Amino acid sequence: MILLSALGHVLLLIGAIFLCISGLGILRMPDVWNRMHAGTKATTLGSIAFMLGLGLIRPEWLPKLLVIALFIVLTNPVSSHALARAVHGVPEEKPDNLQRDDLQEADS
Amino acid sequence: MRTFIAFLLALYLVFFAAAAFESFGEPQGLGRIAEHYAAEGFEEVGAINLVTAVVVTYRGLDTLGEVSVLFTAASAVILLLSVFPLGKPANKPSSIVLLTMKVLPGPILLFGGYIIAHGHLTPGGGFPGGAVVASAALLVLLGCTQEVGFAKWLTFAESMAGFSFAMLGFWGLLKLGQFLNNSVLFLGIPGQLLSAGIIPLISAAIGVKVASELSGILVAYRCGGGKE
Amino acid sequence: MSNTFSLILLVLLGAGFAMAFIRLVIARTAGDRAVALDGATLISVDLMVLMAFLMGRSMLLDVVLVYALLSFLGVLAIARYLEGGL
Amino acid sequence: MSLSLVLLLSSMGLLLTGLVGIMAKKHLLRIALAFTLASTGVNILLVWTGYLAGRKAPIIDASIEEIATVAVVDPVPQALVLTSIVIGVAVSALLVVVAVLTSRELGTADVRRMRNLKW
Repeated sequence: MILLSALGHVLLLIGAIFLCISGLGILRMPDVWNRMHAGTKATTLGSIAFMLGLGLIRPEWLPKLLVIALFIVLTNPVSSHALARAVHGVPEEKPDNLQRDDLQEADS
Repeated sequence: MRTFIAFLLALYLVFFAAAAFESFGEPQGLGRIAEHYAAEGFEEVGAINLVTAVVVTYRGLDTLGEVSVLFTAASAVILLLSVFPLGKPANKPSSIVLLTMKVLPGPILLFGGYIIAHGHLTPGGGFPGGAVVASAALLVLLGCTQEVGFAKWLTFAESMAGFSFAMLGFWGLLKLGQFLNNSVLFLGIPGQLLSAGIIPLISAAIGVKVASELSGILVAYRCGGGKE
Repeated sequence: MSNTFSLILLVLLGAGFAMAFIRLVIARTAGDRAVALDGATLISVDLMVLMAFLMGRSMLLDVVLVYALLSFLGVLAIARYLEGGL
Repeated sequence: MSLSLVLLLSSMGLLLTGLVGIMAKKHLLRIALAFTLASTGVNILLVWTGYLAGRKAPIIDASIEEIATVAVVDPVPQALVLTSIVIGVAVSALLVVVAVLTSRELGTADVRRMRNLKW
């Protein structure tokens, strides 16, 4: 029991650090694609770790927290994907050092 | 300049309002009516959630009026959009988004039903649950490129929900001589799902009504009002 | 959960949310703003879960789920609008 | 700085922003947006009138140990706000429809250029 609670605390700390870093990435990354990278992957991992950690500390909350985590896992990549396709059509969002553009070739 | 004058004017209005509110002074406790609700509502109504108890039973007549205000606004939107349709062609979303729009509305509907059914136990009830159900409709409409199938059922569901709300009120009037009396059904043990008299039924009626009106607005935005 | 630990968590999440929100304010294009909004709402979902935990009321998790659902739909609607799908 | 003051200040700020937007902006959709901001401020103000420091949400479950009259905040403003939010959504939907149709009819969404509204 103590062990599970300690593991929960560690997971909580990991999740919070990941969320903080993703906020930093959203603020500091150079262009919109990098910011999307920071704002999606790090927040998804951080949210899962956060929910799992809280669920280990308080086991009777685990089902609802797992539902929230499942919802985030299902929806967060989809919204980020739709945003990426939307931003792809905007010319001024194109990064300067673009090497190849697979979506452009697939569309044309 | 224009913004500055508007800012001064708005500042005057807001300070006036703030002064009026400050003159009430810091409240020391609940008011007389709220104290009655907090003290007696648990036994009188049998609902844990006092907000739902106030919305559905104590102020149930007001809620009936507010639902009709909502109905008026929604029908104005639908009327305007069916006379002047927005009518814009939409492109197809990508396949990942399309798959999400097939998979996710089911769980969202389930969650909306959960919120509506637990209106007397958790923060929720007819209004938020109806909004969640309407968000499932929004998810379907974001992906569709032509007319949707559920649009022709919305009017029927909306009128049936309004009718049953009024009928539940008249049931109390006939049986106990009081419109929307909660004790026409058994009150049960507070805290269980099947308790609190007719609150779950009225929550369901409000939920269906709000959901069908909000999705009616969304369908009208998307497809131009429908064919009346 | 001790007091200090919850304070650390609150500060970390609050700093993340504040940084994402600054990007939301200073962004130049609409897509940029939508990306920042996506990140900020996800961080605030975790902040709300932490608040519910500190208050000790599990019913507040329903509110969190509704908030997550509405923020997802909002970002998806913005994306579809920018794509020309609305 | 208490939570009550935070609620009051944020509601006043939203109300101020909304009123300035309604009066000073020229684009119809921005006016509609400012209207929703102002209505959010009013909703928070209504919640603030029922707020009592240190009390909990008015749901009587196991986490409330004392008698309910000294443990919960006022439920009546929250019930008002619950209905007012949904009605605000419908009203702003109506506002947006009127704005879009007006701008299409007159060819502009700028309030200053709408000459033939004066009759």
